[in-house]
Amino acid sequence: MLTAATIAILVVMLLAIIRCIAGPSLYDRILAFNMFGTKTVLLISVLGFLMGRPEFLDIALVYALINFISVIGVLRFSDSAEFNHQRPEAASIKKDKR
Amino acid sequence: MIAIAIVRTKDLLAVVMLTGIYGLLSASFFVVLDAVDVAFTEASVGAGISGLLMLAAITMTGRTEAPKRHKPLLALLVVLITGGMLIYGTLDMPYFGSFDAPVHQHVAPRYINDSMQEVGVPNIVTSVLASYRAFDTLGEVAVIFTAGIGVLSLLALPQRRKPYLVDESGKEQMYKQHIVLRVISKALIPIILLFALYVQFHGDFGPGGGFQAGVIFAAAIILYAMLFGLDNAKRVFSLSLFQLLAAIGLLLYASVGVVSLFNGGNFLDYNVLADDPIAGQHLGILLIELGVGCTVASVMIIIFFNFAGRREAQQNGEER
Amino acid sequence: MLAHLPILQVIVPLMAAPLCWFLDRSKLVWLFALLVCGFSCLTSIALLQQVMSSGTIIYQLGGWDAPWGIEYRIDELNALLLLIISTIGTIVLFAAQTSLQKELPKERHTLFYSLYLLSLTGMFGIVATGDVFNVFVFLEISSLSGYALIALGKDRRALWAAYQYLIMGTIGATFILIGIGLLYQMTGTLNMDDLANRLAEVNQTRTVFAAFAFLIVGVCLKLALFPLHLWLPNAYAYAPSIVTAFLAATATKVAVYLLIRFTYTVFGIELSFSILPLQNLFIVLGLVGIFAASTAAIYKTNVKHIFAYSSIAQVGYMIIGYAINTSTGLMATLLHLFNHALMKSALFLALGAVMYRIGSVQLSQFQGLGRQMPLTMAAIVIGGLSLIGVPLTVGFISKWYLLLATIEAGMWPVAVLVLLGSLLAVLYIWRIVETAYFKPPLPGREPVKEAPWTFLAPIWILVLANIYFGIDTRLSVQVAQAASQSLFGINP
Amino acid sequence: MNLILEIASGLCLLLGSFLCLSGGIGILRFPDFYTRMHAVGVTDTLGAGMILIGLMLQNPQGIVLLKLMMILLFTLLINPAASHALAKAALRNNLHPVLDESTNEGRNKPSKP
Amino acid sequence: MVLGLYNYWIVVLLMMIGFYIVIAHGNLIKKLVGLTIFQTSVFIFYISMGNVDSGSAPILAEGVSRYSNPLPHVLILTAIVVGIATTALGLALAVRIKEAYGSIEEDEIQIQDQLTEDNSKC
Repeated sequence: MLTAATIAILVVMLLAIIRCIAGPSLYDRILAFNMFGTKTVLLISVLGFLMGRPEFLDIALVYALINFISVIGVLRFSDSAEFNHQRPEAASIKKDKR
Repeated sequence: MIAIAIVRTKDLLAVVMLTGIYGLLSASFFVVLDAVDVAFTEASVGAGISGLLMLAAITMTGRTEAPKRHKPLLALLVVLITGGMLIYGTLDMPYFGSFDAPVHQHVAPRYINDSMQEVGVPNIVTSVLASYRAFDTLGEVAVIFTAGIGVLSLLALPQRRKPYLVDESGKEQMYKQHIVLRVISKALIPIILLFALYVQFHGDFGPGGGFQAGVIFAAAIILYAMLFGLDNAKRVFSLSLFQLLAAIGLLLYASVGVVSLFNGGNFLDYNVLADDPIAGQHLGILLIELGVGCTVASVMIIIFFNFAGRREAQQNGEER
Repeated sequence: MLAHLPILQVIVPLMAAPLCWFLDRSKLVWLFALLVCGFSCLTSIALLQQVMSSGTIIYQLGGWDAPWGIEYRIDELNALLLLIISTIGTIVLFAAQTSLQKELPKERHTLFYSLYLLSLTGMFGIVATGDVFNVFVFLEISSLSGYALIALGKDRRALWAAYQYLIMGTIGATFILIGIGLLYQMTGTLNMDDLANRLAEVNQTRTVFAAFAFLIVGVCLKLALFPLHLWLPNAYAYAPSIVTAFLAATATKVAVYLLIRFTYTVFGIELSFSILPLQNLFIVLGLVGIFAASTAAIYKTNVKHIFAYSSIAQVGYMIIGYAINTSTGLMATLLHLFNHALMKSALFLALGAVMYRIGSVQLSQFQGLGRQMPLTMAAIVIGGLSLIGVPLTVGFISKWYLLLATIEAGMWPVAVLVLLGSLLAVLYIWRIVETAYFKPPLPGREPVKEAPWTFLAPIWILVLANIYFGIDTRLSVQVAQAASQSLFGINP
Repeated sequence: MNLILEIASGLCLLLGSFLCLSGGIGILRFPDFYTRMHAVGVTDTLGAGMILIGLMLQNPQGIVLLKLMMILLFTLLINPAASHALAKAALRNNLHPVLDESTNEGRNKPSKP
Repeated sequence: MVLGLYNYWIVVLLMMIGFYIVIAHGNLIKKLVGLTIFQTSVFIFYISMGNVDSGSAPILAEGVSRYSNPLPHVLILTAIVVGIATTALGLALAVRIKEAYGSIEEDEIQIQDQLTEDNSKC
């Protein structure tokens, strides 16, 4: 059962990677990245059980946190990058709304 | 694995995200190969911190890469030679995973068999890291410290004048959009900090230790800084405090060594720290892990704050 | 406490670096750093004496036996290197305070001194250790601080130079890491002495050859051996003058040390020279390096560039001496290490003095300086003569031994080429002398004063050492001889 | 008792795997960002939750259970928040959902990949 | 026999990719990314070296008799730290270069440098 879960997760990870590489917009990529992170967390926890040493869940925990932080990071920084460097027109629209 | 590495396209932001994935992937690879401590570190560093730093740098340097103008034939040649050399070298290697390889026969068995008696810590990686090869780790802390100073000397801004009043309102607007995130993070940050402490002190028994704990700690504070603004973060955790902490961490580590010198042992010989060698080892490992954690966390924070501070200064400069 | 000298050598500057942050005032930090350097200088002298009288010192860190723990192993070679580095470090630092005032904003001074001390630590660590992985760690300390120090230069090209250096240096370090990994794979140990013993069994395998190749290429990247030298000239030219003087005199020396250590001690002479065609390769590379770099130096207009290229050429001499693979040849290399450190630090410090006064080191700016800064220019001239290898200077001694070694080994063409290479040095030195002494001062420039004494004192200490060791060769030759003989396993 | 636990955990794992897989296919096959987000939502919460619960049933004791609960809590807290922020950011940057293929073709220009 | 080494070959391939990015690409950040990949592949190489068939993670536990080699893990922990330090410093340099030159492409910087060089000559 655990093996089946592992394989399923691995396949999903692969799909997520494809989306991350192909993803037409930036946000698709972030989405895929986020999903990939969650799947890694799952993979690690399942693997821990598979290898019979479930105390390694610490790593999974760290992954979950790090994943969250990096998604937030990407969002925050991509925001400012979009606004201030790449797309002046978007920035001006924003100002008008204010 | 390979597929990702190859497809690194021109958009640097995507590249950075792919790097993050690459980090996660190689970390899971490390787990498969039984290297839990390494996986721990690689996850927090490869996927977390280095990605964040790269992002921070990219926002300052622009996102797109210019197309190449010259044909990199020479580079290809060099790379092929190197790769060929390595393949050539691998031919005589012992097979992957075989138990008879010299690697597993010469030095390592003592670590595995005797470290419990000699050091008294179940996590062999910790005992090797912090006791047998403690000096390497001291060097590692010094490297991190050097990087901190280096970044500081490159990016530090002259004394901050009064905060820019004009931007405050704009910033507020920006942060309001993240209200959900802010609430969630407020709940999460204490847990993360607690978890970092757990990792710090649990390193003797499970994967973890000073370095990983330091990175997690730093990540929590970076999260705070990202969501609540750098100025707020600086108000809570001042930069000079971290400078102090970084220095103290390194000093703590080194002075453990010096104390053992004065107690009549060699440098970093923990046996002489207490009456009982095992107790001495425990004390020594605890102290130096603390030193490592201190330095790593504060240097990471220093580096990030400097990047982010630089960025804000740039943006303010541009808007005027 | 005497038994702990090896570790004190490394640990004192390491601990001093963070302490710098607690001292606020620039001058205070300088004094403190100077004190620390002076202390490590004394330590290294004491170490050298100990080694010369009682043989190799072994110090086990953490109290663990050698292949399990890390050990420090100091023999004549290490002790000599430690002495060179600490002495040069101290003398150069003496001038730092004055020079930095002009070249660095005030708030960066403390950081500068911390970085300087860390760089020193890294080099001591590389030289003193007997563990290959420890070498890598300390190599990174010294190079990271090196990048940061170079990037402190005023010119924006300093940044670019530092970046290039970072990329090249990291590739080099990673190569070394690969090499160490391959070695570890074949032997299961990281201790140099242990490695040497265990490599004997497996030294015919391809893995060991690959490891050898990676280590050598990695070290040569750091060494700036001819085809891999591209990072060096700019890095030296745009770094702050003090940094240039310090790095030029020490960084490449440490790399040469690593090369010697790896080939002679770890891999053993037999593997390094008789099985692989290393000897011819290195001699050719060394010669090409001498000629290409000297020719490039002739056409440069920035004096720092000139001397940087000359450094590459000098590395060529060292490599030739090393590749001859005789005791005399190695001795010549070691002598040249010592001597080159003396002359290059003197030269770059003198350039620092010029920089301090006129704010530029373009050759055209040197016009008339011979009269206006007589002492500084005299130092440059003597240093230059030493580079050429005129009798009564140190340069002569090492060239002399190098020639002896080539002739001993029956390599006449090499000897002739080495001499010709020295002639090229005459050309570029002459250009500086000509501009400084025989051209009128630049019109419209305020007459320049002589450099302040904080510059002159260290410069002239180095210059006098240049001459002293050129006349009285007993000390340096004795040590170099002992070191090279111990590497070849000959008991004196 | 043990057998029941075993079966339950197996079922949970299988269900979780299935949900993950369907979500994975979804993220590839769905036409635009917002629908993909739905797919991700399914895998991230329900799929992950199911797998984690399955694991919990495998070893229901002590610190392991605690850690698994923590992970579950984190995923449940973090993922919706992240998706929310993501959707908001995407909308702000003029990435509109595809409502009808034929009429809205021009509007779904990716905002500069 | 070849199969026994497959792991190393994957590593070598990764290494080559990373190294290629470092040498061939002109963008400074990209170079650093390449450097990270290069280093990570070396890490994987070390770790796979320390792996033992049917071994377990080197944390002493009851009922486990065969552990992987802990030494490479320790070395790589150190090396990862060194790697992040280098990356951070390199990024800082890249940022400063961007400020000073207005570009992070290798060619453009070299052209600009050439110009300054020429100016100072005249």
